[in-house]
Amino acid sequence: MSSPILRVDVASLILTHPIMNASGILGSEPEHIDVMASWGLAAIVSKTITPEPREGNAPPIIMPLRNGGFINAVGLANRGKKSVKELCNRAKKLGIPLIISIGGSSSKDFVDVAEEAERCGANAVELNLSCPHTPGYGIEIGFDPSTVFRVVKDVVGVLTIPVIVKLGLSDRVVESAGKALEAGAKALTLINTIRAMAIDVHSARPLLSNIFGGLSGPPIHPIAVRVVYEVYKEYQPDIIGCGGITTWEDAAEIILAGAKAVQIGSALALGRARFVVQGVLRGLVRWLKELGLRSVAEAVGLAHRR
Amino acid sequence: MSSPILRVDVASLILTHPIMNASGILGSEPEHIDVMASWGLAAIVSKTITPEPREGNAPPIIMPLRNGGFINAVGLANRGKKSVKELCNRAKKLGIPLIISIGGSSSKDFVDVAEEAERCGANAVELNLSCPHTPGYGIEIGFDPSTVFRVVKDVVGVLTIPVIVKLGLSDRVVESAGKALEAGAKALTLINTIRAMAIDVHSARPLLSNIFGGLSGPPIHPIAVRVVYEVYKEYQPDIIGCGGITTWEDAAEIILAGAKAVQIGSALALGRARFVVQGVLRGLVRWLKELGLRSVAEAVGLAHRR
Amino acid sequence: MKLVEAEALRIEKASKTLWVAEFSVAEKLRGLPFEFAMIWVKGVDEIPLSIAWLDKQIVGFIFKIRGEGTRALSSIKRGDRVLMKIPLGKGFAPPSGTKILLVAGGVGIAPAPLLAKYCREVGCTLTIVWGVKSSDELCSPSSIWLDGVDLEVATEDGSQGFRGTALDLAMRIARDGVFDYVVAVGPRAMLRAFCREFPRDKCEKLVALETMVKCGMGMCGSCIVKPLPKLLCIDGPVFSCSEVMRHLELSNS
Amino acid sequence: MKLVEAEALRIEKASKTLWVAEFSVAEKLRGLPFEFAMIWVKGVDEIPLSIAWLDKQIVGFIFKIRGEGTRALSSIKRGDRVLMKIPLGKGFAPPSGTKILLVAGGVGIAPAPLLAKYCREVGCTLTIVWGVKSSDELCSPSSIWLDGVDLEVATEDGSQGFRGTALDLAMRIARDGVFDYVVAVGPRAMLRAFCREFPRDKCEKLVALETMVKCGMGMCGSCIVKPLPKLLCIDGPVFSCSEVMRHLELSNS
Ligand SMILES: Cc1cc2nc3c(=O)[nH]c(=O)nc-3n(C[C@H](O)[C@H](O)[C@H](O)COP(=O)(O)OP(=O)(O)OC[C@H]3O[C@@H](n4cnc5c(N)ncnc54)[C@H](O)[C@@H]3O)c2cc1C
Ligand SMILES: Cc1cc2nc3c(=O)[nH]c(=O)nc-3n(C[C@H](O)[C@H](O)[C@H](O)COP(=O)(O)OP(=O)(O)OC[C@H]3O[C@@H](n4cnc5c(N)ncnc54)[C@H](O)[C@@H]3O)c2cc1C
Ligand SMILES: Cc1cc2nc3c(=O)[nH]c(=O)nc-3n(C[C@H](O)[C@H](O)[C@H](O)COP(=O)(O)O)c2cc1C
Ligand SMILES: Cc1cc2nc3c(=O)[nH]c(=O)nc-3n(C[C@H](O)[C@H](O)[C@H](O)COP(=O)(O)O)c2cc1C
Ligand code: FES
Ligand code: FES
Repeated sequence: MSSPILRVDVASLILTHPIMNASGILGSEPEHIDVMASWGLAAIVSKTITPEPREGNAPPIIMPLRNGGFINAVGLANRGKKSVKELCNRAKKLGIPLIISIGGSSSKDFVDVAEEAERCGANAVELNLSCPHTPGYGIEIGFDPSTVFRVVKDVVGVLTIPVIVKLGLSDRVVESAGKALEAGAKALTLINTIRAMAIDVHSARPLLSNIFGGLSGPPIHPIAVRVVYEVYKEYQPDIIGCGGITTWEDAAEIILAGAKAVQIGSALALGRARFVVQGVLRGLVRWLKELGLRSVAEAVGLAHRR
Repeated sequence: MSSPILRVDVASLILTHPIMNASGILGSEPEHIDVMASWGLAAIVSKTITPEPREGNAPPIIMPLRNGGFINAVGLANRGKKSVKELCNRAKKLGIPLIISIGGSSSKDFVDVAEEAERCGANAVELNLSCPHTPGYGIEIGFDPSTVFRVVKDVVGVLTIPVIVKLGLSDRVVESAGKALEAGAKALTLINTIRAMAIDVHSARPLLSNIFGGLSGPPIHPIAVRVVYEVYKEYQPDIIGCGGITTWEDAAEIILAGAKAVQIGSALALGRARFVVQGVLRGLVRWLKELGLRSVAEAVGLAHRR
Repeated sequence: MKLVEAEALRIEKASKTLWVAEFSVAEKLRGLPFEFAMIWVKGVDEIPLSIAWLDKQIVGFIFKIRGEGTRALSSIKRGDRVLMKIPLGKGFAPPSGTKILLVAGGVGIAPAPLLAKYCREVGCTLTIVWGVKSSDELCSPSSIWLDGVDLEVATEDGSQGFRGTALDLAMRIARDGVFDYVVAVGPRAMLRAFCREFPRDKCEKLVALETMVKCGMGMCGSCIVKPLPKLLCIDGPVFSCSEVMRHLELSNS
Repeated sequence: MKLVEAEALRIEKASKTLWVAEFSVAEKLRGLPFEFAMIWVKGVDEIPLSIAWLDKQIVGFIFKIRGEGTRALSSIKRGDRVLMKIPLGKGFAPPSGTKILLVAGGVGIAPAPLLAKYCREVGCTLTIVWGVKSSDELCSPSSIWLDGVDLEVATEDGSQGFRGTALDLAMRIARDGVFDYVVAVGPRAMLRAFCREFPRDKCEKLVALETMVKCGMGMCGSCIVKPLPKLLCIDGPVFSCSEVMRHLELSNS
């Protein structure tokens, strides 16, 4: 049997394989794009870019946890809209697809950065409607399906490049997903970090300067798989699965739940990125062969089959 | 310095120390009460009891996960209202406080079992408004603050023993907590498992017969700490912290966030219960001494201090 | 306890009533006699089976088809995978130098090979009495890893070995020999008779029970050995006759 | 990398400008020369500091007060606890048998003790040149675990040892000796001068850089060594002069 096809088409993008980074792992500086290009990703997602520069929070901003996950409150540190051009130019030079992640506190903010992204030649935008720890910049938007609809509609209205919408865990995530699709989103990225907190027991102080942060890594994987499954079941849209993916099994699981592509965040930390990407790809190939499938596409959503 | 005081008063109950089991670890049969009494718990929480007996789901009902947690969909298996008397009698015989956990799909259901619990001499009831995977019996109730209010109000109206309300993770958990307190809840148990899913990648099938299940264990601990912190910040009520508590540090963290007592679920599995309870208690004593605190009560909510 | 993927090496009918399932697993497993596994026959059921044998990365089971789960297990093919939680329970590990008599009724032979291996390793003397209705229910010792073990057979119809039940034969053997432990495993009626009738003077009398195991991890409580405050999946499945006598009498199957 | 609780054993002013902080940790740590830690002085700040020494469960740092974080660190007391991510970075582990010259400016002496220990263990020859403005900035070798190390001192005012900068002295020493690696660590201006002026004929020239380390784990990207596509917290802090020359020239501090 010939080797299974890793190529996937997601959100109208043709990717050589299903793995990209999750937004927020590097991605705010052009040099980051070079670093990430060396990891073997099929596409790069930028750090979430807001119209204006943001300093972000003071350290500690990211902490490893006893449960194998991480908690972070970077605070959407980025150099603002003006950095989009540099990021796009670098990606173009390297010949790697770039998705600009966008954050904002209003429709206008999203439109503003999205237009810049299209102008600069980004391959797609990902609207981050789900940062769980930056007041006004996130999950409040994703919580409310009608706000999701409005923001996505406004952005889709002015762009020709694909719009991906990133949602986090919420009570009505399936409904929000539906609204995003209805408003014209080409794909959904599911899920963001989950609002959490860690306290140092010796000093009785919150671990992060921001007090609250987002939980990422293996702890959230079964929740991400669930959200992907529920949304896929309802609409069968293009889904980019995200949350705790570390091994090929994690990726396989979320693909079976309905994801066409995956984003890896935390597992890329500590210099392990290249190894992790390679490991996941090799494992997926072996697994597809074992199952007798000819492509990743054939595995998408298979867990729904009765 | 004399040894710190472990005794806590929570929901008008006086407990010799802050540790009880989380509902659903045994607790549906009188013999379970004997088993649990031997673990050294300060109080026992029964399995969630519904008015009518429930068979529960077919195995697999509980699976260990790669991320160190468990996923379960026991399906609220219990012998119904009629089992309350036996449970209460056994606990009385053993001289250990018993909290009857109650599940239902309507106010009437909750009232029905709650009245039976009071009649049979239970020390308190815990309303499970948060089972994330049994349709009609859970999280839908906890999601909606006004439903929470109504159910709690109805139960409080007919009881003299304390009513504890168990909520799960939801967008408006702080609001639901407020409504539960407003309706007369004496304490809140935070949190239940989080709706999740695991798929066997070799067979492409959901791991649980029920497809969805609740994620428990260390993965959810930072989320539980966050919810406890947010609710404590708002109302400073009596909180029983629950979610991923395995070591004394996990317990200390959730106490600092605002919990007066803790419930341990998953960590009691696999025959480790006695060891875990003892380990947590010893660790808490050492820790309180290190911090120069005279009692658990003094540590409650300390992370809020600026 | 680990959750492991296991790949079927051999699933075969070993006698009129018994099946053998042998798997390879990716990691080395350890297990004591009478410990068991929860086997998830994917998408069908999760069922508890005693570990029959275990040698590094090979694990085997002996089972009887009772319902959907065991039927599904009998119909998987070489190369198919199952998931198993293994090992579960407390097992039974007699001290070295002791003499053990195992009284197995029917599929109760399942834990025998692992016990035999354990006894060889730690230096216990093991005699196995295996009783079945008729000789066509027996399997060849080599197919179930029982080569070279002191195995005495009883058939109710006398078609092979001793004519009578396993218990009858065991009582006869016990008359001549001295045993430190006598362990019975088989149908509940046999266990009840064993606990009642087997002379207990010089030995400790034990039984391997079955209750409804749903999680195998001490969480759901369904395996409670009523009226004892003991969980089969944590404290068992081997219990002394004295502690489970009432349990055996209460249950009517 | 581990996140460990560390208990302060000794926090003291070791010279006019330098402080020493020594901690005990519950588990044995390992670290290579130039690896560093992120120290969370609780509730204040998290700051990167080179591991100065490391011996089983004792870890030491040498630091200069620059702002809030370092000030907070200087004011903790014996018995206080901090949290640290340790070890971070790639470190610098020269092959055994090589000859190394370390050119340290001011607090650049921080990684020296661990490098000295490493060299003793693997069999490298190490010469350290330590330059400061004036002798009151020096600390006693024993207080910073530098006993018995070949340590040459340069003071700009000539108050002790060679009169001049560390770089001046290092160039003089290099004239007579042959080194496989020359590593400079200190203020950016010194590193720039070193990379420009130090004769590179026979040796590999390296510098230990500082950039803004915010997470230490390769996630936030703030430590990027522009215009290189390298993260200091993953690939550094030691780089060859040739690769970071442009970085040193671009930055104007
Ligand atoms: C610790 C232990 C070890 C066992 N070892 C073996 C063994 O080595 N070989 C063997 O053939 N059988 C063994 N059994 C019994 C075996 O688990 C059942 O035969 C099997 O679960 C039946 O499942 P089924 O789906 O085929 O039948 P079902 O249709 O589910 O039930 C058929 C019968 O099996 C009983 N049963 C069903 N499920 C369970 C369960 N989860 N736990 C206990 N009993 C159940 C029921 O009471 C019923 O009488 C063991 C049981 C236990 C508890
Ligand atoms: C890998 C590495 C190893 C280091 N080793 C040592 C050492 O062993 N001893 C020592 O005294 N210093 C060392 N430093 C520098 C030390 O991290 C800073 O002095 C410290 O972070 C300043 O924090 P502050 O809160 O006291 O000052 P701030 O008020 O925060 O800042 C004062 C100055 O320090 C710089 N700085 C602040 N934060 C950082 C940061 N996170 N990373 C880099 N620079 C920063 C700023 O640019 C500013 O110029 C090292 C830096 C790095 C990157
Ligand atoms: C340090 C860090 C920074 C992040 N920053 C962003 C961000 O800027 N925008 C965004 O949409 N998600 C951000 N995330 C969330 C990730 O993109 C991802 O959704 C989440 O971490 C779950 O994936 P993981 O478990 O693989 O890390 C960040 C995550 C981490 C750990
Ligand atoms: C097997 C199992 C069964 C459970 N059954 C119930 C239940 O009947 N009622 C309930 O309120 N919570 C139930 N829970 C949730 C626990 O009480 C607890 O809220 C959750 O597991 C988080 O705690 P842990 O991480 O310590 O397990 C169950 C959890 C598990 C693992
Ligand atoms: S089977 Fe669940 S407790 Fe034993
Ligand atoms: S400090 Fe965050 S990537 Fe290096």
